Amino acid sequence: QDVSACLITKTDTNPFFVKMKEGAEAKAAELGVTLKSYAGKVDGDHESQVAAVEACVADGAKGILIAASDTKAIVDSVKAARDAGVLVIALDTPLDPIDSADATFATDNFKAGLLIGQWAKASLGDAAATAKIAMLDLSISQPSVDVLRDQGFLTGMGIDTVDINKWGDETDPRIVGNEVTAGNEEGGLKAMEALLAKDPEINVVYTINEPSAAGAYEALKAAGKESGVLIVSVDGGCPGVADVKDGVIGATSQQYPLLMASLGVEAIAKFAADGTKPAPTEGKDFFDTGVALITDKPAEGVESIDTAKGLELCWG
Amino acid sequence: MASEAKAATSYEDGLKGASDKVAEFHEDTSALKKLQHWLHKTPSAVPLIVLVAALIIFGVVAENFFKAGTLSVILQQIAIVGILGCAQTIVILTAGIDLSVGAIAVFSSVLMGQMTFRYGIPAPASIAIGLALGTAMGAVNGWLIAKMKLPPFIVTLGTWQILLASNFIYSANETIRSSDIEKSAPALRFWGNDVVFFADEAVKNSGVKILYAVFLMIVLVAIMAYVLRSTAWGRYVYATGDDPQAAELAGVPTGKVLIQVYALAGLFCAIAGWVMIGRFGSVSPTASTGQLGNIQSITAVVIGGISLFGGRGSIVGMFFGALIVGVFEMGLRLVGTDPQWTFFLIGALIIFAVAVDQWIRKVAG
Amino acid sequence: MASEAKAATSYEDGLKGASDKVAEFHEDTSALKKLQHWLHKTPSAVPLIVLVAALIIFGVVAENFFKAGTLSVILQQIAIVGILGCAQTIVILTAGIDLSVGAIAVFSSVLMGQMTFRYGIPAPASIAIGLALGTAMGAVNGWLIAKMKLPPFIVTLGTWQILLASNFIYSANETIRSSDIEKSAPALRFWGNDVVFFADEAVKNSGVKILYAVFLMIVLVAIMAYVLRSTAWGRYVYATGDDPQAAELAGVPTGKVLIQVYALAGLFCAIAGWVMIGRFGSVSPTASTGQLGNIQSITAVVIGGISLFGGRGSIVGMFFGALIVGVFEMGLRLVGTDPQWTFFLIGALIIFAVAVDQWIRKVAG
Amino acid sequence: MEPILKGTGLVKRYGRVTALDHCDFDLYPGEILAVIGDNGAGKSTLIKAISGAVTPDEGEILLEGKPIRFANPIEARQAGIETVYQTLAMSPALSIADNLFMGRELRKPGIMGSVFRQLDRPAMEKFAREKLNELGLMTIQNINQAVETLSGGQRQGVAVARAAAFGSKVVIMDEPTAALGVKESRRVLELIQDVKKRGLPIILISHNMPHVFEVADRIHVHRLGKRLCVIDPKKHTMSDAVAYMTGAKVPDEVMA
Amino acid sequence: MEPILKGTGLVKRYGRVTALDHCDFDLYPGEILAVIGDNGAGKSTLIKAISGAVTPDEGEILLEGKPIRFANPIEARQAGIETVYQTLAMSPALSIADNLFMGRELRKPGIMGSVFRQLDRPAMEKFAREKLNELGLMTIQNINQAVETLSGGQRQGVAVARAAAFGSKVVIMDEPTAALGVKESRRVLELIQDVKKRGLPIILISHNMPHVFEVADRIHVHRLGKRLCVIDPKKHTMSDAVAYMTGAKVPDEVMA
Ligand SMILES: Nc1ncnc2c1ncn2[C@@H]1O[C@H](COP(=O)(O)OP(=O)(O)OP(=O)(O)O)[C@@H](O)[C@H]1O
Ligand SMILES: Nc1ncnc2c1ncn2[C@@H]1O[C@H](COP(=O)(O)OP(=O)(O)OP(=O)(O)O)[C@@H](O)[C@H]1O
Ligand SMILES: [Mg+2]
Ligand SMILES: [Mg+2]
Repeated sequence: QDVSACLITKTDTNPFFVKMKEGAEAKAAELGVTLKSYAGKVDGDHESQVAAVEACVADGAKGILIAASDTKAIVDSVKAARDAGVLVIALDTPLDPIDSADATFATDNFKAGLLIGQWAKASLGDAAATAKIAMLDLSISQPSVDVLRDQGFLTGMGIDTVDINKWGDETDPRIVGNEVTAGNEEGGLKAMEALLAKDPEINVVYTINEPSAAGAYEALKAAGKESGVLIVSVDGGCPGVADVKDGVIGATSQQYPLLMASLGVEAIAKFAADGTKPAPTEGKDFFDTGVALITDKPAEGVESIDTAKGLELCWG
Repeated sequence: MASEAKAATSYEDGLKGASDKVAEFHEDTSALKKLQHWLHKTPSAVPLIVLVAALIIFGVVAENFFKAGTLSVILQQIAIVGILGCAQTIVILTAGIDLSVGAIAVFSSVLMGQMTFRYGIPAPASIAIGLALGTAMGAVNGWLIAKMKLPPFIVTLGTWQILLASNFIYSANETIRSSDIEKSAPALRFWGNDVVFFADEAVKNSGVKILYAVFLMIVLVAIMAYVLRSTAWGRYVYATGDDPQAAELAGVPTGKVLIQVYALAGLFCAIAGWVMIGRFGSVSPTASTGQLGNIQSITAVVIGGISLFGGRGSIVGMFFGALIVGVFEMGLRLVGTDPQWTFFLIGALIIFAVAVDQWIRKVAG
Repeated sequence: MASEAKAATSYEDGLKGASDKVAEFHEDTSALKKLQHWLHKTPSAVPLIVLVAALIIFGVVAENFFKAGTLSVILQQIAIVGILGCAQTIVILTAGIDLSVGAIAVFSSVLMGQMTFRYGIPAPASIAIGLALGTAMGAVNGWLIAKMKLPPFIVTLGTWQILLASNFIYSANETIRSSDIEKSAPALRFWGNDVVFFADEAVKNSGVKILYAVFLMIVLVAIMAYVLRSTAWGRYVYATGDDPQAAELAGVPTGKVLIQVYALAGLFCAIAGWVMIGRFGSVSPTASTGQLGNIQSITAVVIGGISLFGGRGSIVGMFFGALIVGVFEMGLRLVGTDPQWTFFLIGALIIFAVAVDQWIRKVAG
Repeated sequence: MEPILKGTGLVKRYGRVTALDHCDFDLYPGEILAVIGDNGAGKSTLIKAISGAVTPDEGEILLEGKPIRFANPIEARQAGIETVYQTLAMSPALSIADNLFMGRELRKPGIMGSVFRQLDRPAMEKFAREKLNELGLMTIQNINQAVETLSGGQRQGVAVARAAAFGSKVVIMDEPTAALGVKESRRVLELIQDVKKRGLPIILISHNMPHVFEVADRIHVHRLGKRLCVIDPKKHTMSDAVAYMTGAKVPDEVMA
Repeated sequence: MEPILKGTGLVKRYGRVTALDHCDFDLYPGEILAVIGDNGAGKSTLIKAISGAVTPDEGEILLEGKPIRFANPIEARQAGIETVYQTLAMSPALSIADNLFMGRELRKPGIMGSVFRQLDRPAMEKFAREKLNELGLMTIQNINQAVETLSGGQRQGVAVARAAAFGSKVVIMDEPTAALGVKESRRVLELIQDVKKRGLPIILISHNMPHVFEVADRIHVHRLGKRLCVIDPKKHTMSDAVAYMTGAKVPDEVMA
């Protein structure tokens, strides 16, 4: 009998979610599930996601996989969907409260940031105390992934985050400035140029994702500063890992969107077949698909894998 | 001299016995001509036709489309755009444009929420404050446009950015949770209540739910249709958009009208902000209406056959325009189109709908 | 009868000896009046004044601002907006608007990249194809506007969505990496090369780098300034924007002019797309220019004093407008404002710059 | 007799052009004052300054002896000065009736009007039809036609009808018959005389000398931005007037 | 003699209004043909149909015996038909010189003109000044003034100068003197006669009977969307003409 499922991602221009969709589609084809995908239009767009949930319910979907743009704001419509008998699985980001969804297959974005922060701190050694840090964030609307990665990084660096629910309020003099990048090369480049004009001595660059890291690198290269600067990032896409290998990026935290997606599709297929709901990872209230730090220059005290392994695991 | 003047116009004697009848031209009264004339006279007819066509097509193509539940979901999905569209319509009728509608809506909803939760003001008072502040934001737009004579596109481009940034700064990007609102300020969620039709008592969740928000949208459209058509103020709005200099010389207080229009638009946006709380349950400063509300409402307005040059079109057309977009989006979702393709097709729809409108008008012309 | 007619106009005898002199009105030639007149005559003067003021203010407020390096970074940051602004200027001079400029630019850059890397076409040929396709996209806009008589806002709103969606679908959201381009298609990155001035041989990375892209932008602005001022075609562009019906009756082939304008705008956008590759190193379908290029270029145009109603303004003003935005963004960053506050202040700047423009014109009027 | 409307030393500059150059001006109660002058002499600018459409840079305007300063045409209208502008000032997309009543719409009696502010369209249409009939604008078929569908002359007729119907102190007409046919012009002249009979003074700008001499009580000759002289149509010939306004002759007396 | 321009059975409907109702029309070489009629009779529509500004719904137009169908005014101009429209057709923000040469700009000689396509502004300005002087539009101070800064009459003068200067087969003028002063009107009439001397036929729409009777060779009386009759100004009085066009009298002969 015909099982239909929905995948709702934050946007469908970010390669992370594009690949998540591809993974889900592959799995769905394998299991004979009809998958329809939806997405928000801009970063932080939960309204399109609400509309998508409503459409899925109207369409009689068995399950919904959702990577929520606003983890609190989506809760009501998720509840409505569950009331209508649809299995809702949060992907990538847990909802708030986390039990709003039937299950969560997520990655820990805070931890992803934390890892690169710790790595940067360890790599710098004593210089960490006098580092000059550029923060290349996502967007001024500060969606949760943006905040978690940023604040995780700062925590890993040992910098006071002031309000952990917000980036940009830090007062540590090591931070040269925050700029938004929209998570693409263009934004990364322009933001880096501006921060370099502000302080040419920058030697650590945090980036929200790998495309913005690539852009930041171009700006550093143009300024002739590419060699002395540590760039750290999050995502673990294949081009990103290749950039780590080429020395463009120092370290990146790899996440596993394909895994989340295929696990999600499997769970829905199972639910449709016998009504069982997936269980969370032991000791956590969600199923953690894991984060791994990828670097070819491992730092003491921070667990990491090298780029060869990273390229095996990367998601597109 | 006057006598000389008389002589110079003596040929006017020929006027004696001049015809006094209204010229009677031959009139073509075939059914086709009558239809064309009606289409010409009724600016909202074309979007209505497109809407019906879209309904039929999706009804055939997408299963699950012609269900009462689906149709009611479409209505609730366009409720906010429809209300923002009321704001956009009156602004565009004055040959203006308001890029800040979405930002005002989101900021107002954040203000209502924060008034209640940060300062502990009772919800109804917070709502009143939010509505007043939204109106004030619109009035500032209007003042800059009417008194400083700045182009509406620029003014609202600026206030859009200003309000959106203020919204993020003020709210600290904090979403107020649905459960908190439910508990302590249900008034904020008023428009999220629903009326259930055709419910089968025995079955849970049966029947068709219509949100209060949907009724509100329809009532607002109806009121504005009346105001624009049947009151002097409505005529002023059209005259101001049509030819502002002429209107001013003819005695329309165009400056005052513009300020009123933008302030009223601000009020509608604030109402939309209130409705957003009801519809989404929570108060989220990152709501995409802040970024996209302007384009969405403009799309509804233009698909509805209202001229961006001002002075022509009807608000009922805007309502159909919003419905067309809603039907398309829902239809494409049900067909299972990829989001990028949906985006593509909505783009094509915009051009197509306006082209059909132009074509019918030309044939009817 | 004719004799009767003669009699009726006999009073015209009074004309004998009528003055043949040009009326000589009293002229106020004070320095102030002359300045006002000059301001009035030179639409790009006001943005120039605002620009100089902004430079001075930030020079005082922000350290590191008045360094050659910072200023050259400002120039390179506005290179793309400046080229898109050329496209936007000619379109807005015809009383149109082009929301698709950014989408055409990004899609063209993706096409150039994919031609080279997916199909193995030599880079120069890929570039030529990309430029031709960009021009074609613009021409389609122009055709819909000129021949189908659809409003430019709608057409380009539609093609914006269509092209952006096509861009994502066609590229499968795949970025072409900078290192690949460097290796096998350096022609794509041509505009990213730079000329170094004042280099101190001994010190690495000393001197001021100016990107080829910056020169290209300046040359394009200069050419278009000449074309708009000193050729018949330039006059047609102004006349079409000023009063299209009058222009048509007066013998301007407005339809042809519109198609040419949008096609040329498409070409400029494609050039901007090529420049983007050089500037960003990589080819990315998600570049923000696709979403924001329209608003950014419109902002430059209006801060530059070009009327959105068409027919008035100069492209040099657009150039200053782009510079003002660039100077503000950089200056605010150096002063250390939070991105949210920068967003806020740019919004305020837009309104302020246009208000100053209006005010000076009014005083000068 | 005191002038009902008086201007002294009016100056209006447009950039480098001085369209009004210390111009004086008087209108007496109940009279028809014609203003004649070359193209570009500044006649329209003069009446725009009086009717609030432009603000003079210098000079003073007195209505019934009291200094006035209109910020916009609405204030002038509220003070009872009704104007037909050369550019006609009509909203093309609105109907004839809407245009006639622009700014002083009639509302339905009773609650529909007072609370719901509903327009009384039937009454407005009836009134509009009457006024247009008075002008003999018989080729207008439909009072709800949009003004943009009217011929040039028909539009002019609507504008004249509006001013004549609503003026209460002064009626100003800037070339009201310029686009009108023989029949329609004659009706406008009759209308002007009707208005005068109602006791209202009229300012009439016209290039049609026979018409001016036929209806005017006094003729203000405008030249190079100022009043050159005022002549009495009964004492001067049209030929004289033409000679004065074109500079062919210099008047020896200054006032009529 | 064959008519140079001939229309038969022309029909143009605007929605429910039939502005041209099976109208016929002839213009003979070298003549001045006046078209007179009530406001809204369809005169402007007739000449718009001839000059390509509107496309007639039915009927045929022949230029020098060959059927023509202009899609737009540019084609008509290329065929040598130059028109002064009642709405003047000028770009307000552009200068007088730019407007005069719109669509047929002069380019600099040599490489600047052929390759860089630079306009020859000095030549254009000189020519423009000459043409305006011929019309006696002396109150225009600056040929580079924007048209929007001109008075109504001055604009009309510029439009007339343009048509007279560039017409090569037929010149059409829709109420060219409506906004003009006595002096300027006289100049336009002289100009019309000059154009006629150059051998060009002219169509003149005017409500000014003395002027029409003074210059016209034949008078086309338009009524209710069609040609009522053509009269000879030497054989008919102005009073007759007025009577025919207003429907006060019915003409007994049909052609002049
Ligand atoms: N907005 C304006 N900007 C600049 N100059 C103007 C403007 N309006 C009028 N002028 C100039 O002022 C002078 C007087 O113009 P005005 O319209 O008052 O003349 P007029 O006497 O009414 O002429 P006409 O009989 O042709 O209507 C003219 O030289 C005209 O060029
Ligand atoms: N665009 C239009 N739409 C609808 N009706 C129109 C349009 N243009 C003209 N008409 C109608 O066509 C008829 C003829 O108009 P036209 O302008 O040809 O008259 P005319 O003889 O030139 O009058 P006038 O002497 O006043 O200029 C009028 O009844 C007018 O209302
Ligand atoms: Mg005038
Ligand atoms: Mg006419």
